[in-house]
Amino acid sequence: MTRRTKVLIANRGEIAVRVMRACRELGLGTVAVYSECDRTALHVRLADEAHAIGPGPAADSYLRIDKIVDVAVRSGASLVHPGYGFLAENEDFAQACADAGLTFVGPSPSAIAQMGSKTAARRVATAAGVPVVPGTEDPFADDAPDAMIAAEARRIGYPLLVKAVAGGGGKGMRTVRSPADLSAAIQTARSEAGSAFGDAAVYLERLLLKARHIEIQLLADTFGTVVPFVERECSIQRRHQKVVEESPSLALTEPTRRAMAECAAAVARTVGYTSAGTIEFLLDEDGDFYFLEMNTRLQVEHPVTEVVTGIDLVQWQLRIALGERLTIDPARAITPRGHAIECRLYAEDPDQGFMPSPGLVRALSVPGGPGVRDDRGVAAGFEIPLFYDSMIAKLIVSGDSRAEAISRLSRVLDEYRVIGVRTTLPFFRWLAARPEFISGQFDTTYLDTLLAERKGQAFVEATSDDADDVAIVAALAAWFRAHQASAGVATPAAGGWRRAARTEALR
Amino acid sequence: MTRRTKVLIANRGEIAVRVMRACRELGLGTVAVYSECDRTALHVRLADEAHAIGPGPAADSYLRIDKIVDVAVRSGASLVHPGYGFLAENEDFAQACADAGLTFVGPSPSAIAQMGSKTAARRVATAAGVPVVPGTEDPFADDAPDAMIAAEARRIGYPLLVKAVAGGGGKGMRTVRSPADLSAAIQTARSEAGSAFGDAAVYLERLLLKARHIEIQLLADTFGTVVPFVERECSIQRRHQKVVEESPSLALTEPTRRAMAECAAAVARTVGYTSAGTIEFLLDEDGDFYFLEMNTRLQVEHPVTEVVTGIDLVQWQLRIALGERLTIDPARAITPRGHAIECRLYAEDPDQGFMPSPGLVRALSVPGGPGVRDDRGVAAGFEIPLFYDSMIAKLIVSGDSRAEAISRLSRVLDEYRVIGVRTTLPFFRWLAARPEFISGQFDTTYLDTLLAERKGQAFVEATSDDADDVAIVAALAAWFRAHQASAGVATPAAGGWRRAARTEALR
Amino acid sequence: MKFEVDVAGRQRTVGVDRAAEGGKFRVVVDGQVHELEAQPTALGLSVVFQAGGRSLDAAATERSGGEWLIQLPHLDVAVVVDGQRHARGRQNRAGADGEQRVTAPMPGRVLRVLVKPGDKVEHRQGLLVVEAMKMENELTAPKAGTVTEVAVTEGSSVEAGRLLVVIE
Amino acid sequence: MKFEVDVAGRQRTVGVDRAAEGGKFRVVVDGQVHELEAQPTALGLSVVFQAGGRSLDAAATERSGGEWLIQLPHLDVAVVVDGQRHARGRQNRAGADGEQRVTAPMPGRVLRVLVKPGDKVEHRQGLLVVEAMKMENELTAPKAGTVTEVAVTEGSSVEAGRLLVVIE
Repeated sequence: MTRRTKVLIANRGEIAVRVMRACRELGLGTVAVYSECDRTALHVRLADEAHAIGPGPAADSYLRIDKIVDVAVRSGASLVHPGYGFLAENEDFAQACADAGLTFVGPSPSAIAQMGSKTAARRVATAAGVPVVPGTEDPFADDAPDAMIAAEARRIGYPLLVKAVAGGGGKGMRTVRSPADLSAAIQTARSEAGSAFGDAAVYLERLLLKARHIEIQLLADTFGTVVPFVERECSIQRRHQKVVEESPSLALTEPTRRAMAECAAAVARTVGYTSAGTIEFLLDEDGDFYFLEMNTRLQVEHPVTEVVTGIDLVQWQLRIALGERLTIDPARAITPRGHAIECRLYAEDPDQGFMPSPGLVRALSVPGGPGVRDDRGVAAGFEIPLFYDSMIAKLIVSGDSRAEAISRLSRVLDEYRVIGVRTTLPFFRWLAARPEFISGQFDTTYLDTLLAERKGQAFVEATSDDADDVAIVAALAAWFRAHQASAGVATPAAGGWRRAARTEALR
Repeated sequence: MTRRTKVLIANRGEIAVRVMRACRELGLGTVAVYSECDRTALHVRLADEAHAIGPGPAADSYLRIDKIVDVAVRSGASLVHPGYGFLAENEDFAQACADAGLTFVGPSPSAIAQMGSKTAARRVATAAGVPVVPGTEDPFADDAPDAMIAAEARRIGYPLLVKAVAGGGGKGMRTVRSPADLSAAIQTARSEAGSAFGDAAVYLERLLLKARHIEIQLLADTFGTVVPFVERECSIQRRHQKVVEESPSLALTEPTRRAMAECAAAVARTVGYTSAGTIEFLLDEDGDFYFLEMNTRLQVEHPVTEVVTGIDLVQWQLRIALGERLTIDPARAITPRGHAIECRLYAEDPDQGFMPSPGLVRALSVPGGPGVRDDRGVAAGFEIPLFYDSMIAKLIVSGDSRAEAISRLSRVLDEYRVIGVRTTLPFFRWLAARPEFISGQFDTTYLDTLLAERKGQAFVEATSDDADDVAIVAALAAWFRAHQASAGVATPAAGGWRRAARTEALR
Repeated sequence: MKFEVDVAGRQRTVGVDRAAEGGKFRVVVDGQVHELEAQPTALGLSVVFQAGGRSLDAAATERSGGEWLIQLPHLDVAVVVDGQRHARGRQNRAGADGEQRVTAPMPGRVLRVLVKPGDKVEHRQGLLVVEAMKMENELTAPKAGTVTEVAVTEGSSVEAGRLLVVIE
Repeated sequence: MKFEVDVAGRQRTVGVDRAAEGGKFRVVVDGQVHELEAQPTALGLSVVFQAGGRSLDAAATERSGGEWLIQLPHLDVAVVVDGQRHARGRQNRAGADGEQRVTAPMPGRVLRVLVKPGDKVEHRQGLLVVEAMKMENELTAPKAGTVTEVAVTEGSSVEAGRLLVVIE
């Protein structure tokens, strides 16, 4: 019997679970790593083996290249999948894997480095003949004088964006509408970028008005084949962080789709890209598009592409890393079958400015039925740690048409229950019913503008009947509690007859 | 504001939940009915409103036409969906709905009556020019003498099947291999059919050897449009009860697929069929097929068709009942996209001859990720009642190819956990690894033959290491129990800090 | 049994009486009678109202000091039962009168303090910025008023429930 | 703490000692030492073995009288901890010696009794047919032997755990 090839997954949460599923389906062994607060996390429980790598703070665990490489070597893993976030776009990690004889499931360290710097990536795109958003060519030195930055800002024009060179996930990014706000924006962006990425460098980019964020997923093998996929529409953002993604986009004509896909492939080829990656574009009102940046990793929103194409991107990442040739029919990759929408479900209180609300997920009820994909990283009984992103799950729905997908989304959001913590579910229920969302009339500023207009108004205004219901439920729960009938935590302590006995006692 | 159209769902379990989901997606209100033991069932919790209709035994609740029609009228429902089983193929129920001014979501009472009698249905098929399996033209009278039955059996030839005229789900069906067993088989079939359907009439049908059970789903509207779908392969059966279904079938050539679909549509047209229905065929080794029977309702296995076509059959049932025209492209309905496999997960102990093992489902972990559809009727904390079919869930997986679907099935079965009761999961894990299943080399006798050969051997033979693991887990659980740390029922009684306090106390 | 339930600042008096049969209750909310059936589930409570059969799948998570998080299918609401309000009160009880104690909803680090005692603040005006989970979060005034106390300084780490600012 | 665990008729002695740190255990099975970390979950127990990091997501449901249903990812096994075997013993303990008590695994109605006292039966030979959940289920002999007692008659209703047949 040959020893089974093992993959170490250098991540946690839903993406670690997602990668393990692909490994399992390919017959590959799975090695998890976990921090102290993740001892009972789903990714640990689903792995064949799991190794502790340190305390909760990411800097002491999931960002520790040395420890992770050490576990990979000791466990006999031959591949390392970084997921997204943490070390996924860290070229030192990719290099350390290579140095230890491990195959990094992703692009080469040099491709990561080139595309990881937003300013360098813009140069690559220009070299590939792809238009870029007007902005600064090079990042500002840490001690660049305000006057120099202000001059550059004037050249680009307001409104503009301050962006971290090493940015991602909306961190280290600030919108500046007038010169007066520039200096403060630079300061907060630098501070946030420094603490989030260990790199405080920032640059400026013109803020395109009424633009949509459209991106092209692609796969590239080690033999030079690059396959771009049908686009994802990611314009529903809060503070530059994607909230809802869908595929295809309502805003793309077929010629634009093809042109954007070709541009994406050209950028990937220019940088000698391998594995899965995404080229992000801004599409303006005239239908012109501009290169924004490249994500040299699997993205959070990859499932919508999988759902509309039927192609498993993570399996392909692994197969490419194992040296296989990409044999996907390019026509199929670019042709959506139906429509898919993803919501990123967070443990945040939408009525408190989306403040994180970590805590114990006491119970979960995840919807099923047709057209639902559940990519979850949390099981009932898990305490969402304070140290990481508070995403609980990705919810992906699909339908024959966008209208069917949206009516399904509403149904599914109504069914979805996360008990014990506040989540963004009420927000999504509100959003799914917004006329602009339903008609597809939105751009990247849509959500922030709308939220600003709402001035913190609750997403669900409780009616008087609701308040009665709440009072009734609270009083009943208190009653059951007083009668020791475990209201709210009804999972009985033993088999059926014991429960039956208790039910009897209640009569 | 116009009053919302309401649908009463005259069923329970996963199919009641499935129908409610379709209602929700179409904006229709949902009315559940429930028996005493289903007070906390998922279908009650998901409904807009729910009404008790009597004690646990189906004859006192889910089979009570009077009570259900009464609830429908009182609640202001205008449609009644019967699901499958219970009253789904009862023409009196369909008629009672019509008499009360309710729209029955299904075919006309006369179509139900005609196709509900297996012998009458065979005559319809013959009239439509569709070949039928050789057998008795008419059912035997209850007092038909053994000698007369034996003579008819000789004419048809052994092996043969005794089948209940009102049969379904393998009940009231017996295989007879030699004349000596005929009388006993007739007796048990009559007794089972009498108690299950209230109709003890049986007839005989030749048992086709090495035949596959292939069926054609169809939809028909009230304007005469009939759309047949790509076939389902349902040959994996235990005691004539489907266990695994898939679509498409490996055994069908494209011309046979089209011919079978045309035959199915012809039968439906002959009987003036409306709504969703299924024509079941037997396909013999030579590629010839024979009409077996028609199910005048939604079937358990409808999701595999939905998954490979992207068409929501239950939404269409409702839309047809609301008077809409069927606008599905027939070419699309007959063209599968990828491959789907369904497993019917039961609370049965596969190592004890699939004996029902009802009880409290203490916890559930339902797999997610790509290509998984979860059609469940049970939530954690629910006690599976003794009164009904013990199905917990349907698990549907899909993949780009049959091979991908099977590797996904294995992954998903490994993830699926039902805690507190024994289920058929170990059996499915075993089946998914069988070479005949993987290669698609099976017929309707495959599973029963294999199970007979195994002589009750356990599906998972615990290794010595497994036994060590079991002993370790049992001892640890007993240790936690002794230390009051709720081993096995870890859902904490309150918020996170209380749990943290307890964890602290443990140190 | 009688309970006083504080829902978003409004007190309701709820009487709960179990009917003869198991699971059936008579619940009186401010004088209005509801006959219903309530059953515990793994999620919380499955409630069916006798009149009309309305079905409500709700969850109740006990915090401490009589505070519960009540989750209806479309709504999350924190309530206090029997008025034993815990020190760790709700931050945002907009519209309520009297002293408002703004507490940290989660552990984090105070990055910036934007007000000082004596400042007049608008409803929803920023009070301080707390970094938590790698994001900067601005805590805002739950009502218009005057800052009477600022209990933290920039750079300090705070636990969940820690008093930050008092507004009157 | 020491436990005697009966796994499919074979007794194992398991010592469980909590290590100094929370969640870490030293478990000794018939002399073999396992260092592991065990944490309760909503499902049961998440166990990680120190040597090799093997991860085991297991569930343990307590029945009564020391009987537990242990569920590993691929396997369901009933065990008895500390030998306090409950009257409602497992029906199928194939290969075990001595008297075998065949009990009803679930409530139902006895349709047919296929054996009488004194009959010699083969392993897995049919003993009686019980109708439950609308299906007829044949209960078979857990081992070869002689029927010493038939405790029910045709047509009688039986509760789960009711003694049906004894084989020696």
